[in-house]
This record gives sequence, C-alpha cells and structure tokens, in this order.
Amino acid sequence: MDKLLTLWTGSGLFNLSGGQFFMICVGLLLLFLAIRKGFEPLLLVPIGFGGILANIPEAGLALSAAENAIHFAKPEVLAALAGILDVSYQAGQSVTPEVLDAFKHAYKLGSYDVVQQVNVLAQTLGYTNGMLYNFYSVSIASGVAPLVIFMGVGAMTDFGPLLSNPKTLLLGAAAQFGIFGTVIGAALLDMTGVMDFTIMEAAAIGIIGGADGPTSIYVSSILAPHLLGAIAVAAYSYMALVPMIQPPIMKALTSQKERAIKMSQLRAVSKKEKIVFPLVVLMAVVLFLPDAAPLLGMFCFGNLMRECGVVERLSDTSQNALINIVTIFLGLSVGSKLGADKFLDLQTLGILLLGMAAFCVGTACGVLMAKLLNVFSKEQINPLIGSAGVSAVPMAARVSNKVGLDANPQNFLLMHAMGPNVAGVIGSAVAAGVMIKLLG
Amino acid sequence: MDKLLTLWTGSGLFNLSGGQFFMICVGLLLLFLAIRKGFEPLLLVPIGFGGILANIPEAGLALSAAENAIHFAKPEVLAALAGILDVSYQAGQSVTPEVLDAFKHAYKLGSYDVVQQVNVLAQTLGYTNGMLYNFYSVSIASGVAPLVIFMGVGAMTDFGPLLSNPKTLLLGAAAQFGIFGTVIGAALLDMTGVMDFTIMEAAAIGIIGGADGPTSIYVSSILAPHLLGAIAVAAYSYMALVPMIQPPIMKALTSQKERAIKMSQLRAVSKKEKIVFPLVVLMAVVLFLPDAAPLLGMFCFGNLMRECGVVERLSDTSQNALINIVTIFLGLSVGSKLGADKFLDLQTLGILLLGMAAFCVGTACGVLMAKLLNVFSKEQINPLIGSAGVSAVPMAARVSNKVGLDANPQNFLLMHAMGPNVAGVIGSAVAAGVMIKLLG
Amino acid sequence: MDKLLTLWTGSGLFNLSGGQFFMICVGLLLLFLAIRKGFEPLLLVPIGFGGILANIPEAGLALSAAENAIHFAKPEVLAALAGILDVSYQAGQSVTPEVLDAFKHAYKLGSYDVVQQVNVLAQTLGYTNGMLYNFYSVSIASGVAPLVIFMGVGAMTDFGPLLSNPKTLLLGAAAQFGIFGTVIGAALLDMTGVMDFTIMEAAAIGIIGGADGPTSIYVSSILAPHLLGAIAVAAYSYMALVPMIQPPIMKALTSQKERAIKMSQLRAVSKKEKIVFPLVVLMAVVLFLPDAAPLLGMFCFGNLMRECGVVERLSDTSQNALINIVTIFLGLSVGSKLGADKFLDLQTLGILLLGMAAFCVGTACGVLMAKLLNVFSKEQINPLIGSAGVSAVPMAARVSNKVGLDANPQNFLLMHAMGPNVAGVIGSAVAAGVMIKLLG
Amino acid sequence: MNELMSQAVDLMIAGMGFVFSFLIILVFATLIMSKLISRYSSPEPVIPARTTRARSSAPTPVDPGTAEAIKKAIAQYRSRHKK
Amino acid sequence: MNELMSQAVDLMIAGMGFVFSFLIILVFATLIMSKLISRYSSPEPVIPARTTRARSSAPTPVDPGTAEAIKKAIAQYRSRHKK
Amino acid sequence: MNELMSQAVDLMIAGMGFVFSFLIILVFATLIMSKLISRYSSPEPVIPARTTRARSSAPTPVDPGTAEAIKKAIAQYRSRHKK
Ligand code: NA
Ligand code: NA
Ligand code: NA
Repeated sequence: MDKLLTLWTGSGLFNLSGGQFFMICVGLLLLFLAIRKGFEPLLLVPIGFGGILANIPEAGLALSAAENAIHFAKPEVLAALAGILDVSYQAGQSVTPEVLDAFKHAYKLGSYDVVQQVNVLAQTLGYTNGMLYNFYSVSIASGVAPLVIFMGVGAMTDFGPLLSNPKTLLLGAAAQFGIFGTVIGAALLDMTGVMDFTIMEAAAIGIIGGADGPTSIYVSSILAPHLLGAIAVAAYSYMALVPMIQPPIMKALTSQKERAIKMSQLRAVSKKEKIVFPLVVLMAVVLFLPDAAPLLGMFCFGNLMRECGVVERLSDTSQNALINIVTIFLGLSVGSKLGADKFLDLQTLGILLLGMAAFCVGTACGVLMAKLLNVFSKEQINPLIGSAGVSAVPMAARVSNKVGLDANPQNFLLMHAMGPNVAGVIGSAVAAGVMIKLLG
Repeated sequence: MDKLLTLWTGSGLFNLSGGQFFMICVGLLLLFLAIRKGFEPLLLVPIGFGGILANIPEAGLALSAAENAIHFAKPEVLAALAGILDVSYQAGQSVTPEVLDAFKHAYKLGSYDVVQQVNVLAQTLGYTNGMLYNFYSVSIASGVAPLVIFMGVGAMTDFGPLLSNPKTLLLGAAAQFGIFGTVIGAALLDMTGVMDFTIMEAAAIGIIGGADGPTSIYVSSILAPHLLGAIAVAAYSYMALVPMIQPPIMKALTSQKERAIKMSQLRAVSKKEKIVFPLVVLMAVVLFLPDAAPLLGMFCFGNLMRECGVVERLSDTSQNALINIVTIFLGLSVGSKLGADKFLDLQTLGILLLGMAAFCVGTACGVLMAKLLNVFSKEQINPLIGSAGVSAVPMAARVSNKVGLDANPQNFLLMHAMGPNVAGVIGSAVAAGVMIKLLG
Repeated sequence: MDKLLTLWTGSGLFNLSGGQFFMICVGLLLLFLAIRKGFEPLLLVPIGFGGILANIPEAGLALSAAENAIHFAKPEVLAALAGILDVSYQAGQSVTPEVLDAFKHAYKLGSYDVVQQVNVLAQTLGYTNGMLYNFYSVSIASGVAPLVIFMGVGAMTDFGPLLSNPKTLLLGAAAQFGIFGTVIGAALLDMTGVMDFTIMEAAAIGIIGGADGPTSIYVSSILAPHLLGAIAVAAYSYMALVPMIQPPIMKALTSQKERAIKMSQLRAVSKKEKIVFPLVVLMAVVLFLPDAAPLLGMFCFGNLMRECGVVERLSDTSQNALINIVTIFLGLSVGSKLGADKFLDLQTLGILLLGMAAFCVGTACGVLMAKLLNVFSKEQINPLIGSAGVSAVPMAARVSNKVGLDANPQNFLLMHAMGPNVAGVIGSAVAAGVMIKLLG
Repeated sequence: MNELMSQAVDLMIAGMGFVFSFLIILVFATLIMSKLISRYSSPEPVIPARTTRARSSAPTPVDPGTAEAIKKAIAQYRSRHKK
Repeated sequence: MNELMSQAVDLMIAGMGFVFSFLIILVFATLIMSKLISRYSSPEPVIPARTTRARSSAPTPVDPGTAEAIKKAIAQYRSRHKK
Repeated sequence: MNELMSQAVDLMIAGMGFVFSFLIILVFATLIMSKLISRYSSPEPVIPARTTRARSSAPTPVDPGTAEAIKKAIAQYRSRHKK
C-alpha cells in the first residue's frame, strides 16, 4: 500500500506542471513539423523527442545530480549542499519554495569549481545525473558535437561552384548583416524596455541569422547556454521555413529584368584547386582569426578529407556513421534545454521574433550586395543568388533557383547559387569567431 | 638478471590463482557456447573474452587505479591511502592478507567522494585504471550503453503485430511474474538460510526473468553492480536456452486441442498507427512511471526514428554502426565483472538457479494468462503465444511457432507471437522502472 | 576601434612565432607527402592537419585550460595559480618571460593531482581546454584509441600464412632487435654527449623499430608522452619509406642464389585453427606477459571476432566505422603534439635519426635470422621474407615479394612473407609489454 | 516471514499491480489511437504486419544468380574501398 | 543610447568589418591560388562543378529495372548480414 | 659505460630474451594446436591461405561491365539514402 502510494505520488499525473504540459505539447509540435511537414527532420526529430523527455515530471533526465538533489528537497540533503552553495539554510528549517529558489539560483550562478563540488556531494548522497544531462555534457558542453558535425558538413561540401566564381564569397559576407543586425535589434528591444538582454545573449541570438545549425549551437553553448534550446529550435525551424521566408523579400528587392539575368556557364575547376582551397582557408584563419579555428579548422579538415582522394574511408565515415551518431546525441542534448523552467520565458519569444528578423535582414543584404556588385563589374550576377548567402545549405540555393525559374524558365541558377551558399557557411563561422573573440 | 626476475615474478604462471584459472575456463566455455552452440554470440563472445582478460593475473585490467595500488601493496602507498579510506595502517606495519582485505573492504564500501579521492591519490602515485575498468565506467556505470542498445532495439522492432491485436499486451504483462516470483524465490533462499540476499540484490536477480539483456544490465548496474557479471551471463545464457526451457512447460500446461487453435489473420496496420504508437507509450510513461523514462524513452525514440520515415539515416546508424560499437564495449565491460573475487561466490550459484526459475515462471504465467483471456473473450488465443511474453525476442516467438506447428502443421503462430514478444520488452522495462523507483 | 585593436593584437599575423611558422610548414609537408606521395595517408593526413591546428597562434587548441591561463598571463590569474603550482609569484609582480617559464615548468612537472587542481582553477577563472587537448585526453591519454585500432587491425589480419608455417614467428622475433638496438643507440648518443635521453625516452624511441603505428603511440603515451608527436610521425613516415629503406639492406645481406630460393606451397589451414589461434596467443599472454594484455588482448579479440564467424556485424564495424572514427581522432590528437615548443627540440632530430636506424637494424636482423634458420633446417626459407618481420603490414611483405621477383621472376613470396609480417606485429607488442613492465 | 520476504511480497504486489495497470491502460490507449486514426485520416495504403525487420530471415526474393553476382560485386567494391 | 546598444553597434562594426576583410582576402587568395595552380601544373582532366554531393538528388542514371533489382539484392544482403 | 647504457643493455637482454622465449613457446603451442585439431576433428573443408583481407587487392573477379553498373547503382542507392 505504502509502495503503491510512493508510485502514485511519484507519477507524472500527480506532478505534471502546466509548464511541463505545455512544453510536451511543443515537443509533439516539433515532431509533427519534422515528420509531416519535413522541417529539418534529422535534427528536429531528436530535438522534439528530447524536449518531451526533458519535461517528464520527477524523472529529472535533463538535470544534474545537484539539481535533482535540490528538486527532491530532503532537509538533510539541502543542509549538506547549503555549505558549498553558500545558501543560508539549517537542517531543521522548513523547505519553502523560496528556499528552493535560493538553492537553484545559487547553483545556476555557481562558478565551475562550486558546481563540480556540489555535484560530487550530491552523487555521494545518492543522486545521479539525468541521462540527457550526461548527453549534453559530453556532446555540447565539451564543444565536440557541433565541431564533428561541422567536419562532416565539410566532407559533404563541394567548393567547386565557389572556386569557379570566388567573387560570390562577398555575397556570403553581406548576408552576415543578418547576424549583427539582430544584435542591434536585441539591443533595441532592451533599450525600449520590452525585454532584457546582455550583450552575450544578444550575440547568441544574432547567430541564428547565420542560418547554420552547428554554428548556432556552438556559439550559444559558449556565450549563453541557458538560451541554447530556444536558439537551436529557432535556427532549425527558420532554416526549414526558408522557402517561405525568402521569396517575398527577393522579389521585393529585384526587378523582373534583374531576376531574368542569365549567368555564364561556370568554368571547370581542377582537382588540385579543390585540394588546396581548404588549406588556403585554413591559412587565412591562422593569420587573421585564430578564434574561428575550431569551427573552420574542422570544416576545412572535413573538406580536405573529401577532396584529397587518399582517405576515402575516413571521409565516408565522417559523412555517414560518425555524423549520424553525433546528430542523434546532439539533437537529444539540445532537447534537454527545452525544460519548462528554462524555455518558458519572455526571452524565448524575443528569440523567435529576432531570429526571424535575422533571416530577413540576411536575405535582403545578400540580394542588395549582388546588385551592388553588378554596379562595379561587367559580368552581371543574377541578384537572386545573393539570398543564398545566408547559408541554409542547400535550401537557400534551391530557393534562388526556383525564383529564377519563375522569372525565366531557361535560367538555371542552382549551381551559381551554391557558391554564395557555401560562402555563407564560411561567413557565419568567421562572424562566430569574432563574437567568441570579443565576448567569450 | 634482476630484470628477468622481475619478468618472472610478474608473469601469469607465477601468480595465477585457482580462482583465476577457473574463471578463465568459464570464459573459454562461454566462447565455446557462443561460437559452437550459437548462444547469443553477439554478446557472449565479447563477454567471454572480457572475462578472460579480467582474470589475467597482475594485469589488473578490470581494476581501478586504487584497486591496483592496493593489489601491489607497497607499504608507503598503503600508508598514503589509509588516511582517505579510514583504515588503520602505518607505514612501517607489515602487509598481511588481513590488512589488504581491510583496504579492499573499505574501498568497496566507500562513498562516491571517497572513491574519487582515493583514485586521484592512486593516480598521483603512478597507478592507472585498467582498460576494462575504463570501458565499464564509460559504458555501463554511466548507464549509456544499455540505453543506446535499447534505442537500437527500438529501431529494429516492428510493433505491427502488437498493434493489430493490442490484447496481447496482457500476455507480456503476465510473463513479468517471472521477475517478481524470482524475488520471492530469493527471499525464500534467504529465509531458509541457504544464502544471503538484500532486497536490492533479490530485485536485480529477478530482472533476469525479464529475458531482456540491456534491461538486466541497466537494472543491475543500478541496484547491485557487484552481481552484474553473473546476472548478465545468466540472462544471455538462458535467452539462448529458451528453445530448451520453454517447450516442456508449454506442453505441460496446454492440451493438444488448445495447442491446435488457429488464430485469425492479423489485420493490416497503417503507417500512421506505427508512427503514433511509440508516442502513446511515451505519454503513458510520462503520466504513470517517470522512472521507466530512460529505458522506455530511448526504446520509443528508436522506434519513432524507424517508423517516421524521414530520418532513415539515423535509424540505420542506430541499428548498425552505433549498436555494434556499443555492443563491443558493453560486452567487454560485462566481462570485466567476471573477476574471480567477484564472481566465485555462493551468490552466483543462487543467481544461476533463480534465473532459470524466473524463465520457467514467466513462461508458465504467460501461457496461463492466455488461457485466462480465452475464458473471457470469444476470439480464442492460442495459449502457446503466451510464452512469448517473456521477451527473448525473437527466439521465444519462434518457439511458440514451432510448438504450434508440432500440434497442427497448418498453424503458423510466428506473427501472432511477435505481439506478446515485443509486449514483453515493454513489460520488463515497466517492471524495471518500478524496481528502480522503489529501491534505487 | 578598441575592438578592432583586440582583433588585430589577437590575430595570428601579429603573434606568429618562427617556431610556429616552421611547424605549420612541417604540417603542410606531411599533408603533401600523404596526398601526393601516398605516405600512410590515413594517419598522416589527420596528423599533418592536427599539427597545423596545434600551431595556430593564440588559439591554444592543443593546450589545457591551465596552459591557456598561463599563456594569457593575467597577473591576478597567475597569482591564483601560483599557490597550487608552488611558484613564487605575487599579484603585483611584473610578468617576465622567466616567470612564465617557471609556471610552464611547474605545470609540466606537476603530479596528477596538482595538474587536476590547477585545471579546475583555470576553468573556474574562465579558461577552457583546447579542442585538440580534449581529443588527446579522451583518445590517447586514456589509452583507448590505439587499443581500438589494434582491435580493428586484429579483425583485418589473416593468420593463415603464419599458421601454415609457424617457424616464421622467429623471424618476427629477430626483427625486434631493431627496437632494442635503437635503445642502445640512444644510450650511445647520450654517452657521447650528443644529446640527453632518459631510459624511458630511449625505450619510447626504440619502439619506432616495431614499425607498428598503434603500438608506438601506445608505448610512448605511457613512457614519454612529450615525445609522442615526433615518435608517431617518425613511425608512420618510415613505414611509408619501407620500399626505399629495405631493398638495399636485403640485397647486401643475401646472395643472388639465396634470393632465388623457391619456397614450397603453403599448406591449407582449417577454420578451427584460425579460431583457436588467437586464444592460444591470449593464453601465452596470460601465462607469460600480463603487461602485454591490453595490446595483444585487443588484437586477439579483434581476430577472434573475424574468424569465429558468428559475430560478423561486430567484426565489420570494428574494421570499418569504428576504426575510421578512432583514426580521425587519433590522428588529430597526435597532431596536437606537434606544437612548436614541444617538437622543435634537438631530441626530435635524434628521434628521426634513431628511428631510421631502428628500421635498418630490424630489417637486417630479420634477414640474418632467416639465414640462420636455414643452417639448422632442411626446408629452406628465402631470407628475403625475414625483412618482413619488422611488421609494417603489408608493405614489408610486398617489398619481400618484389625483391624476390627481381631475383627470380617465378618466385612469389607474398604469401610466405605475410607470416613473418604478422609475427612482427605480435613481436613488437611483446617487446612493448616488456618495456612497460620494466619501465612503466 | 522475515524482513526480506515481506519486502519481496510488497515489491511483487506493487510491481505486478503496476505492470498490469500500465499495460491495461496501454491496451485501451492503443485501441483508442487506432480508432481515432482510422476515423480522422484519409484512407492510405496499409502495410501488412511483418516480423521484426532486424532478424527476419525471409527478405524479398531476388533471382539467386543475380544476387550472387551482386554480392560478389559488393564484396569487391568494399574491399576496394576499405583498404 | 544605452550601454547594450553601444556594445551592439561596436560589435557590428568590428564584426562586419572583419567578415568583409576576411572574405575579401579570401577572394584574392583564391584567385591567386587558381592562377598559380593552372600555371605551374601539368594539364589534368578537370572536374565539372557539381552540387554538394551529400544532398544531390541527381546521381548517375541507371536503368530503373536494374536499379530496383540491385536495391532488393542490397536489402537482402543487408538483412542477411545484420541479423 | 654510463648509467643509461647499462640500463639499455639490461633492457635489451631482458627484452630480446623475452621476445624470443615468448615466440618460441608460441611456435610450439601453435604446432601442438594444429596437430590436436587435425587429429580430433572431423575432416572439414579447408580454407586456402590468403593475404590480409583488409588490404588484399585481388577480390573475386566479376564481369567489369556488371561491376560498373552495380557500383553506379550503389552510389545512387547511397546518395538517395544518405541525404
Ligand atoms: Na551563414
Ligand atoms: Na520481458
Ligand atoms: Na613489429
């Protein structure tokens, strides 16, 4: 009887909070979007599922041992933790919600060594890290998962179109205005008092405008880990929405005549150029932006493995087994940040709004940059390929192609748009490096 | 000369204990059973090999740095460890076997932080963790390996037969009597003074009756890690013996007429039902048994990846590269628990006996439940599919089919038995969750 | 402006040291050798790339959190670290290069617990481990990566030729003179005052003569981790140079008549022998050299998985996805040891010289051993297969074959040379075990 | 009846009680789910129930000769690419 | 203009300045690289530019019937070997 | 002869002594094993010795045309499934 009572008071039905219920619905919505609507399913299926797991009441899958100890709130345990966390609490004292908040707050603000010590103590007292917390620590907090995915993306990327028309790198640069414009937007929201952000948070939100999943996750895990869930969800959702977000902006900023511009055939690129290019990028990183070295280094390494032709088995594995394994754990780990207490915040709304703005600004700047280039150069660029500079590989390039075909059924822009598309990946990694350097 | 002496006194021949010799033979026996008799080779080959490695004298592959330091028993090292472990030992004192036992005992009972500290000290003094100890820590102690395997099993499971006849879930429930009956059996052995068990140990032994490898390993790593080796070996061995264990029980409890019952064709199941079902199971976990969330959560996640159709590359990887990698390390890690000092114990004999009983009870209860359902329902179930409720996928279902064919050569039960078979997996995961909740 | 200055003073161009520039060139050279000349590309591509990454100024990818903290040299940080590292430094004191050297030196010599503590403190103060440092810790410092690769190599090895002519094991033994002869060579250099070595360093250098990558990395990670980069680079480079190094020695030590000896057809080997052989090797390890258990244990495990025929999916994974994943991280981790401060040392030059000598001595001893065997045995061995005893699988065997064909166009030695070739792998693992036992 | 036995009996009652409750709820939830899906969804091509894919031993038949040739080709392809 | 806004503006100026500088340098470095390679290397067969391989949807065409047979054979091969 | 040299000589004697002892034991163990197996086991089809499978360069021959078609099909299959 006693035991059945334990089971009942420990059940989800007895403990489910409104916030958890809401977040479980959000998780189901993400699954629906991924499965039925095809929104970036490789990431959103694990993220959505992880989000549901993170909100199972009492399971504490996304919590550390110390957070679980605080949640279960046994007076003697709290008394033991109080010393390390510097919270004033004695063993006899009653456990009010304010007391628990004081503990949670102290844990959240704790320095690296305090967090370590309090977790050792909690494990000594019999609490354990939740499964998703462990996944997050190993895959994201260590930084390894986004980097390995970036290596895999590098191994999947063909720089051929970019090499045959290097000028399109500038389109990838212009589109990064989306990132920094969003930082300004966040500052505006803060200045007008709508919501509060720090510069670190504003920068982490801005990176959504990079339209590149692993970069967003990597940057926000460094600058604002508490926002990582919302930022990753926004980044992948908007990447899936690119075919809806971009075309109106592209059409508004271009004339029918511009959209119908036919671009000349891309020149053929030699194998050697493709092998040397990742090394050229790496050297530029070495000389100018060491802080972009982890991201761009792994990206170039993946691409070199792909192109050099002598390590095909490594390239294959990094494009398949390895990236798949990491994606599964990365997705579940991102989901672990969709806990109700962390996600249901006014800031999340701001993130969703600003993220959308970031995509729009990036798209617009890419298109305008292409028009600007046309002013100075004889060889005309179809400005529709400028929007591909936001990255969102290969979706944005396909959008450029589709809008181009609407304007001129003989106008195949896909290959031309792949140049700025991959340039956008480099561009956002550079922007990420700058942000980490200046704020990290 | 000096050096050759070091080599000789450090050799296995010089140090091999009787227990280690015996356990090496057990390891070879497991390899023989796996390779020649086909006993669950995917697990028993790594387990058997790991068992041999764990018993190599002086190599200390299955020991932590602290255990290795205690084993080599340098007086100054022991004096340093004594402080943390709270053993009374001074640097000058002679090192008797009793002294070493005191150290080993203190280490075994040490709390999480004491174990951590003493290992840091031992590593400072130049000792290292054995290879298998590291494998065990990363794969099993962290809980990740059984969960990842469960995810892979989920991705390999087709719930179609279960969905077309959900009633068979009850057969999977009844077979779990094997688990709890075994706990009673262990209590009986304890009460009659044959051998001693705690309730945690009894529960961990009972889970063998779940006939599901990863669940057994997961539960015993939480409730009774010192028994993990014997429990895992028993679980996999008896799963391989299902075709010998089950048929006599099935025949004893059924009449020829019952065995010949022909079941109606299973209805077709839509894709949508298959996609939604893992989410239904997940919601039931959310609402009723959060403590089953790690196991059933990963299982449902794997199954959703399989059925949703949009993440085929993730599903593929979790069914192949990922599960294979984890199986290798899981098997070697389980083998690390076959050290002579841990395995050669009266309890191991109890585990082998009780584990066998668990399979028999589970089989019987499944069959009887099917007969009970036939009392209340018009649509008759062939009671032979009840035995498949113990899980042991897909072996038990094949046994049902074979015994059915013996009774009636036109009676194909395989598909019908797959329903209770996978229901048994869910049933034991639920039982595992209850045990962890009440005892963990 | 302020921020642009930060970017400029943090750029590589501003900070690049001569040593780093030189090492980046070395990294590019390794890539060139791997890609254009086909020098062991599976390892040298990641190693070369990792070497470049490790030398990006200010990025600190190969440094621990504490090393990064010391590098950035904020007075208040140094004051905090000084206590743990036992360096005399007060907060106000000016930071001279000597002071930094004192810190670096104290960190390098720090015991396990001091290193742990100072890294926790550095992380508390906001510094992080570099990406390559993390890779190194997880893959090499833990010992796991070379062992997993050895398992994969075991799964790729066919012992058939060795089993049909077990006598060739002795050729694999003789070639290990390369290892120990090099130790003598290092002692000579030390005695003559050319450069300084400890016995641990001398042994780690000697293992290059084993001509086996993972064994070299495993041994030097235990005996002399600061030399690991140079040792691994030397080992893989000379393995690639085997077709140039060996033939002159082989020809110098044999007569035309000897080289033309035709060996009798190898007898067929049964499946059972192949299954039992890895267990026989394992038992020899158990009885005689427990310290070779990690290396040879994993090797035999891989081979058993290959031959037993019942765990094909595990064998496949360990030959493909798993070994590829580990190779990528192992290579990058080895590259992390190519930092200018560690690599640009007189010792590196010694390593390159002695490593070459090791290959030559091993080759010669293998050939001479074959001639010695011919003195005592009726059945003549072609001495050219003796050189394959250094390992360098399968390159050395191919060299034997090619030199044999030069002497006698009907003389196919490839299969006969595979015996000593794989025997050499066992031989160096045994030598590694002896070294670890006596010095580790 | 000693301490352990009473704990074991308690565990059995709670455990089997819970397992049955949980799976009975699941039976009903599944039935409701199937009903809802079949009512509110457009008719779609149904998939006949199969065994667990991972262990099935009866895949789609292919002409054995072709299969053999392909298997060899795959082996060749693999050995070429694995190196 | 508050503290955050001035930080944001600073970040934008530094950031976009850097992104453009970096990519402009890369444009020139790439052009120089291509020129050097084409000058100092023997003529080699060039590879026409393709889309990102990983997501391309237009692989070399194969007769659909053969492809189907092969796909089945692969599935069969896999299911046999995965077990 | 200094300290290091004497250590090195010791290491060589112990090391080579051990390597030879170990491998000589292994020679005899292997010969005994083969003898025992051939005596106590029923005759079974023997496998002719091959090179290391992983690096072999001579797989079972397949008609090149077929092989090419299959390789294309595999590539197509992969690119479809990898996405
Ligand atoms: Na971008
Ligand atoms: Na079960
Ligand atoms: Na060797």
